[in-house]
Amino acid sequence: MTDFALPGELLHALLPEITLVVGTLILLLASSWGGEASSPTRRTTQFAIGIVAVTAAAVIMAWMRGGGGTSDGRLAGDGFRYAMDLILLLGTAGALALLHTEQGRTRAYQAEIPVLMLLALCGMMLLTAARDLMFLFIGFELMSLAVYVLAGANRSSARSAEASLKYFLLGAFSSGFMVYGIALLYGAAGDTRLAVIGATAAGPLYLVGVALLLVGMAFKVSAVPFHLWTPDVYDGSPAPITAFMAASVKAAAFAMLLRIMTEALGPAIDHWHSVLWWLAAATMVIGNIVALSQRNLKRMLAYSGIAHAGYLLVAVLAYSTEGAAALVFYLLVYTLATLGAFAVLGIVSEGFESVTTIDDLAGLWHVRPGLAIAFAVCLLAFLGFPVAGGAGFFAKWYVLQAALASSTPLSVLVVVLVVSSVVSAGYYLTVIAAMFNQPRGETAVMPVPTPTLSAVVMVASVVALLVLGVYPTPAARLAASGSLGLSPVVAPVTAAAP
Amino acid sequence: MTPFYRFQFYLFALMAIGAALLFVTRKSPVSAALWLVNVMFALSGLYVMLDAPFVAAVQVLVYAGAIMVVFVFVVMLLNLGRPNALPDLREVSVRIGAGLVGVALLANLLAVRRETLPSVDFAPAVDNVVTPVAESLFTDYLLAFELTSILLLVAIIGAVVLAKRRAVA
Amino acid sequence: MSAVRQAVTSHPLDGSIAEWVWLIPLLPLLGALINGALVLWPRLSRGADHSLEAREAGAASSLAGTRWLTTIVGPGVLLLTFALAVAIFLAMRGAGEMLTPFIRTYASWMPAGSLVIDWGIQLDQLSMLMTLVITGVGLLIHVFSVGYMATDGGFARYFAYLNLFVCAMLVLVLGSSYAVMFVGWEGVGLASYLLIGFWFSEKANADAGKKAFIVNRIGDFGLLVAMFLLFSTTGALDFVGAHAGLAGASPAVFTTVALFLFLGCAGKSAQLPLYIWLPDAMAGPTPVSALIHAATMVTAGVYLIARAATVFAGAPAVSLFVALIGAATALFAATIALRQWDIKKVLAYSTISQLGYMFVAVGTGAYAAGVFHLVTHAFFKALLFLGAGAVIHAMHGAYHHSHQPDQDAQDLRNMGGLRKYLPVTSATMWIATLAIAGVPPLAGFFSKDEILTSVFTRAQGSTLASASLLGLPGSTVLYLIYGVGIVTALLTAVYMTRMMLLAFGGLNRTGERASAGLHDAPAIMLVPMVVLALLTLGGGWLNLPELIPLGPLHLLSSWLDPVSGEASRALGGSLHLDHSTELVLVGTAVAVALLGIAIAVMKYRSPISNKDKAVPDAGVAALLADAYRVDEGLDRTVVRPVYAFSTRVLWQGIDQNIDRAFVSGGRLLSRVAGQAHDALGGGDVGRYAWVIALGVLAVLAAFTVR
Amino acid sequence: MRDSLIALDMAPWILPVLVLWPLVGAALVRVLTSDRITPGVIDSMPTDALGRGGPDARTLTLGVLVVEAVLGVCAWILFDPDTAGWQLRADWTWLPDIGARISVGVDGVSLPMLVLTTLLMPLALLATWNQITTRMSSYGSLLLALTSGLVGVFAALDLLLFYLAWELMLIPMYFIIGIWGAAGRTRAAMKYVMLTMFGSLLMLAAIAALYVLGGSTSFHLDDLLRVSMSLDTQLWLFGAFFLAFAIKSALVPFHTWLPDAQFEAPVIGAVILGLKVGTYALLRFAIPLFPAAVMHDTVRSVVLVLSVIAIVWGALVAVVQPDLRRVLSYSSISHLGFIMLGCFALTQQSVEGAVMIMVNHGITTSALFLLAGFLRERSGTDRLDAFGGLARVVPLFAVMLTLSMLSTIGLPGTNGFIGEFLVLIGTYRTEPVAAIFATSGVVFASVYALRAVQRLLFSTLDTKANGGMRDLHGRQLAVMGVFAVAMLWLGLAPQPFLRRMELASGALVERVRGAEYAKTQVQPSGAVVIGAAGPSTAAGVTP
Amino acid sequence: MMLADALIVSAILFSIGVVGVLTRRNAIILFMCVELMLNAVNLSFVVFAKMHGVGGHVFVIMVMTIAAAEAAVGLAIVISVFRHFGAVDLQNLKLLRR
Repeated sequence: MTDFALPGELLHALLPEITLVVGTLILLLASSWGGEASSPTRRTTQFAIGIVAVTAAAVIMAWMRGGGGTSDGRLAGDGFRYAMDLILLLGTAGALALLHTEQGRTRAYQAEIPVLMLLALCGMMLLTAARDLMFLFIGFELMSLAVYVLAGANRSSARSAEASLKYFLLGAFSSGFMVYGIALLYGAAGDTRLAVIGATAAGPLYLVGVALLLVGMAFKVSAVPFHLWTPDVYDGSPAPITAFMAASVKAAAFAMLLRIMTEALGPAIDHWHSVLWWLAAATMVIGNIVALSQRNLKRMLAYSGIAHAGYLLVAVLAYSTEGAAALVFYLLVYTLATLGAFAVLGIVSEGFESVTTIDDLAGLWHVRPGLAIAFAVCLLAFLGFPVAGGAGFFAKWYVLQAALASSTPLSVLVVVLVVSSVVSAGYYLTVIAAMFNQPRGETAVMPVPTPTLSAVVMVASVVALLVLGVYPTPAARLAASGSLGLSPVVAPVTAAAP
Repeated sequence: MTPFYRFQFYLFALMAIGAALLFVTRKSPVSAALWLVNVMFALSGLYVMLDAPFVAAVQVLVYAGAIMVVFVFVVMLLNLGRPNALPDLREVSVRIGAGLVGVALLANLLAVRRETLPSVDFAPAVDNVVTPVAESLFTDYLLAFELTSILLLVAIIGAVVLAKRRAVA
Repeated sequence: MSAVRQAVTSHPLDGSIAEWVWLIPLLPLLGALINGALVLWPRLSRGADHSLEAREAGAASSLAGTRWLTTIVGPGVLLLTFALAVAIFLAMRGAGEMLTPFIRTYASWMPAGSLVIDWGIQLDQLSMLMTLVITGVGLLIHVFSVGYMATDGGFARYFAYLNLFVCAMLVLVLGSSYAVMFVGWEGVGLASYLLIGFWFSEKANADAGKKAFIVNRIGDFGLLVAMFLLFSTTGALDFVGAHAGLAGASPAVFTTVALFLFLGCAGKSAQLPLYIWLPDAMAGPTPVSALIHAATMVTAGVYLIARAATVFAGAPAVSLFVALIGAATALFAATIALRQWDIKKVLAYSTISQLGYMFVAVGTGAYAAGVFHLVTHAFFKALLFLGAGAVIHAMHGAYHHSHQPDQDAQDLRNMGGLRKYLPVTSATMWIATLAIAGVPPLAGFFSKDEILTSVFTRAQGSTLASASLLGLPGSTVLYLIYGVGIVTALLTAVYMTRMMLLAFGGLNRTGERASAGLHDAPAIMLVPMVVLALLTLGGGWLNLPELIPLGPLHLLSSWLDPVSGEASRALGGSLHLDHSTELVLVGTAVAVALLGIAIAVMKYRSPISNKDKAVPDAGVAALLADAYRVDEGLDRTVVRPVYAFSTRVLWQGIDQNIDRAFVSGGRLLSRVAGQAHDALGGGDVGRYAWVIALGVLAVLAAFTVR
Repeated sequence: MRDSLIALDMAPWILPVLVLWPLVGAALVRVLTSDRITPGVIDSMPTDALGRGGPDARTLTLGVLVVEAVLGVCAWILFDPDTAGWQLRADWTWLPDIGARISVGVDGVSLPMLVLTTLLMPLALLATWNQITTRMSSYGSLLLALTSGLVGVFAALDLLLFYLAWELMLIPMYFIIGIWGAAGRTRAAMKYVMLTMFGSLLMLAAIAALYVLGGSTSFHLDDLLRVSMSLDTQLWLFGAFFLAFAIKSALVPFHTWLPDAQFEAPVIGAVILGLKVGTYALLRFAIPLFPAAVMHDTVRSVVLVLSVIAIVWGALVAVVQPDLRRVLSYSSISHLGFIMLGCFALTQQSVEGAVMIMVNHGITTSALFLLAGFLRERSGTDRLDAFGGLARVVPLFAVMLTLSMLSTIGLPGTNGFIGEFLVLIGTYRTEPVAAIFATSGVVFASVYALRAVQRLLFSTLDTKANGGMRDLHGRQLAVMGVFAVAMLWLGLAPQPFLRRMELASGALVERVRGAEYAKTQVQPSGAVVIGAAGPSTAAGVTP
Repeated sequence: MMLADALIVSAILFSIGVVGVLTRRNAIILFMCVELMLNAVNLSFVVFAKMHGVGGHVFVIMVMTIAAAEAAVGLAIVISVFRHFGAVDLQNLKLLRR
């Protein structure tokens, strides 16, 4: 007779997730309790931030306790999971704070939106933990479905609705490919566990499966040529949701990508290495070059995000512990910078019907120096500029180091990375030039006074970036221990990098 | 494996493919949806032949019976019953191109044929087809099962958030 | 200041007054500083005035108050220097034969690895002689200047520059190494630049200064390269060490060093083709022309070749080349001088021509003869310039008082009959004219004759005669040079007499109103002229040939023997002409001089018309009057093309286009990429799906197509 | 003096303080003072942005810089010229995980540059006192941050630290040009930053590669000097370093940003852009790290040819420039050619000469840019054709301009001569042809310098307004006096500098030239073992 | 033999689904094409379950659940879009572009 009870081991392994879900369900009930008249969204959001904090505590506890995986190898309990969880929680908390501000202004969001964000977070946390394609797929869909809805969260906005539909259709389309890939991998290995797949010889089924799986993940991390949705969706979605997508969704997708690559796709490294190489190169180059011509800030940040996906792919390509650590560190910095940037963006885009362009920032420094400086720091962090851009430099540094120290040194890719970074300076600096070098227009709208939570997010991000920019060691240690459990199952073959 | 079995197999296969082709070429959303239902029925037949009667049943009940009904319902709700003034299909050149892409895709996918698959016995195993699924579902994949509840919760909340009529402040 | 490094071996001059030699360049520098301070001080204390007139008035009154100080300090330091130089000279005479130079180093300047360059002074017979000439003639010219510049607003500035020049010139001749000499070399160039452009408000004057500096720099380029080669060959740059280090070096090294050195000399001493700056340099005040552009600075090239005699002795072909260039320059400039109307231009081309003579001398290894001519030329050419200065002073004053400031005070066609108005000037200038023409027993006769004789002697047989230049045997070249020298002597006599006749002979053409104001210069200007006239008269005694035993023979030659005698003999051999040949040569020279004077008298005896009615020159005469139109040609073939190349090609063509390409290329890239990318999707989800599908195909193909 | 400083135990902390003090000062200035807002903007200004009162930002900045200068002089005194290797070292753990250290130290090459920088900054600020009057708090703190970056570049021995300092210079400079610059400032600043970043990011990649090749344990120069690399690797990495430094120092053909940046920048920005950090870094890092690449025939030919082209090109283009500032920029490009030549000729004299030019350039060109600034301050322009005959009106200005220009063209007796002469005489020993072509630069230099002098100072005073122009006075005169003394002092008695450079440049030459022998003995694997002799040789041996 | 054929059928259906996505402009039909793709995948799962055991069946059930959830969300989105645009034709959805 089979024991259908929830095994203790599973409970143990999923303590943070269970904490989160239970909290979320309570919040859901509570939010519908209040009724519509009292506009419970902001309160819900505050509670949601609390839940995130509690979950973070749970994650830290679980990490400190150690060994939280399951014995059947379907759930990981390694540092990578917890480190990524913390980054995701950070991103979500920040996005919630921004939502709080946004709601205070627009009153466009329903109380269920923070709940959906927490549920999406649940899916993301599953992505960092799962070592089974089935769990990964469900987590992936959980996250995706929630985010599709979130993209359309502003029901009064046609742009939001359009973003939602575009994201949904393309997401479903690409996850179709992905699930087909999973099917083929299952067919090749006879099991959905990554470890088993990673121990399978790379036959035709396996290879086609890898290819399709790659496509699905490449879509989510918005790698070229699967990136076209990104600017539209970032543009149309409400700013806090865009921040959420840019920071957390991308981080979760990369966590999934890295885990699958490392644990399951070792046998096919010869095949996917060159493909991913080209994807990374194209992503960096096209993302940055197209961003040059953007005037709409959100679209610009979208392309910038695409380019960053390219940099992160380089870390994945390093295929080493250092690469994993670099990825974690990078995502942490990227999350911070994204939150900071969107915090500012939210404040300055107040009063604009649809889009905020670079021209709207002209002379910002002259009227609101604090906002301008914060935004500049975040942009410089994206750029990877040392000191002034804070930890952004070290993020790039670790990637470079990992790429060069990889068993197949990615010298050419490093050069592509570096050169495309220079291109990226072209648009980051244009924004900075607009803010600092131009006078404030006569008719320009004065930005609203900075709301408390936005200020907290902004200041915290900037300070964290700057401090880590001088002394990155704590974060680097976290990233390093966050990558320990993630050594490649199969030693990378000396693959032919183009 | 009996020839009849084999005949049936290919019959369902051809049915599925044919219905799918008709599905993608129909202009009317409703007829397209119905052809899709047809595909699903054919597939359900194939499932049965592939020793998956439970899945076949779920396919008919959930997929054809529930999901597709929702589709048709929405089509009707949005008053799309008749073909739009604008043709739903894209231009001929796009269609030809898409066909080519489809063929190329298929050619690539058929690389899987290089894999030597084990020959398995196709004698229908009548006994106890649901139990192994259930056991698997509630032991190894228990977590997945639980997660689907959250997934459905998301779907519900999502649908409510998006589709509920509400006076927006 | 104490000597840092003493010579190891003892020297006859140890402990003598020669230990004070460092004061020689420093005294004029002190003068320059004092005068400079006098110029700038009122500006320092009155910086806040806002109107130019107020400021200049204030400065002028302040300057007027300190004018007496300048009058004392300017010539005074020269007097002190000259006195010190004489004292040292006497000490040297008294010390007996001095075979090694007296060298004192005071501080390390540029030590870098094996390179040792010290601030050091080398006192030997050559530098002593040069010092005497510079300080002596310099003193006279300073005194003259006090009168000449009396009414000029830039009185103190003028003396500051002039003192600075003397300082630099003394550093040039006293420096113990090529590097220190180079400091003086460029320093005189700077002073010359400042003095040529002294009246900088006229654009032409400033242009002339600029041109002088730049052309000199072309020469300096050669000098620098010569130094580099010397250092890399010998590891030393001081004269003694470098020359010693050259022993045993390959002929190629000698040739190259000598050639590059000569480039430097040609620039400074206005030899072909770098002479072009000197005529323009006449834009400066006339005493400046006398001191810098006749007596001292322009002879620095001659000094340097004599100084580097060791180098040139090792490169006979280069020596021949030097002589040939010298001869060509002499003839070339003399022809131009024939048709010049500006009194200073005549003298300028004359100077170039005489410098050519000196180069003939040092080129043929007759270093003593070259230096002899240098000295006598310093006397008579300084005199000529001062005379010209007196004339111009008078003309200018006359025109000024008669309110005709637009009349050209330097044009010979405006002069005529000045003998009547300026008797002293006329007399002294005639002495100088006869000297330069080579009429015995004036100084010029002896020095020029010695040059021509030594050329002829060496043509008969010497190292030079047996060397070859561009395939021509050395003796042929030397005979050719001798012939050119004779022709030039004839021309010299012609153009100098012409100038004198036009200026002082015939009827006065200054004009009714102005001529009343013509009068001789004040005593302070005349006294130096008279002293120089005396020197011109007696200068020949410095180096009497055996043929004319009027006193102790070969004083100068034997004085210079420790410096250049060995090199001279190495190039020229020790052949002596017999007396009859020598007599014929002397006779020829004298005859040529007299013939030239006669020709000029014949031609210019009759009065010429005033400038306004003068018929323009035509044909060859016009070409000569325009100085062969070299400046115009250079402007058209070198200067303007270089400017155009810099502007059109390098700057606007390449630099700005690199720039434009960078900026607009970036913009274009971003725009094209943006548009192309939009074309890919353009907001249509269907197209996005297409791109995704194609991407899937590509990725799949990478996995499945082997 | 020196003994008392040593007794104070200053040596170990003087350099870290020199690097950090300006940063502290920047924070102080930013916190204690506020931007003075121009009246036009106040209307649209929220009250909190108007700021507080407090001390004058300029004065405070100057105070910080003066302290920095005093510390710089202390460093100069503490430095022992007769000791080889790094001095005044400080070495602290910074990022233990990757082995980066806060490691600073100076030798005879970096000390003059460092001290020059610390002295130049207060002088430049003083000379441009009234030229920038808006947002002075931001201005002062940016200036101080920039100083910190400059000093850091000269003091850093750890490559990561160096890179940080290197980039730290960039952002303040960007803002100084971009905010306080002239009309075309945004474009010029952008061009400057983009090009510099292009180079420095490639260099970053090369640093990463070098670090990984060295076993990923240390960024310290001494450790990296011991990394053995194949010739190909050296060539690639050297290429990246060289490109970075060539762009930064505006070597032809990467020079076009410089005239624009110096034209658009405020005067003080132009002065700082004139500091030769690029060539310093080349000499400190690129050349010793990759000796085989430096001695590679093709590399040498390319660099030498580029240097000579730069000398001639810069001078020729300077001849036809319409503005004084552009003339000066192009003259810098010409000078840069001499420096490059000296660095790559690699003889004792040429290297010392190159460092001398770097120092001299910092003095002379700064003086000239300040003078150009005075012109603009007085008449709003420095177009050459807007002036004429100024010598009559502003004689002190004229004297300074003439002196500085003469120094620029290397008149003996001024500082300019020393560097050029040493470079050329040293270069001639190994590369005679290049030296001869380079020497021709002295002719062209005189053309552009005298043209500018003549256009400005001489000819007739044709513009009436210029007649009322005010001569140098007070602050400006004092600053210029210091520059004049420095020019003459360095020209007549440069040995305090040369003496300090002697050991360091000798060691450099020996290290690189020594590699030439190793090249003839390529090991079977094709790897060239370099710097195997250990840190003592790397740090410098008495030649 | 038949397993391989079943896989081919799956691939064909999948390709037809993709072609459908590429040729349709109606959001709902586009979504149906995606459903066809999922169905094709399910067929593959069932085939592999025949080889490897019931894991494939579980996966099919999961896919169906997800498809159901997707349908709910997707159709909600479609309705929302319809409210704003009055149509679900993708060519009309071009607010978001440069």
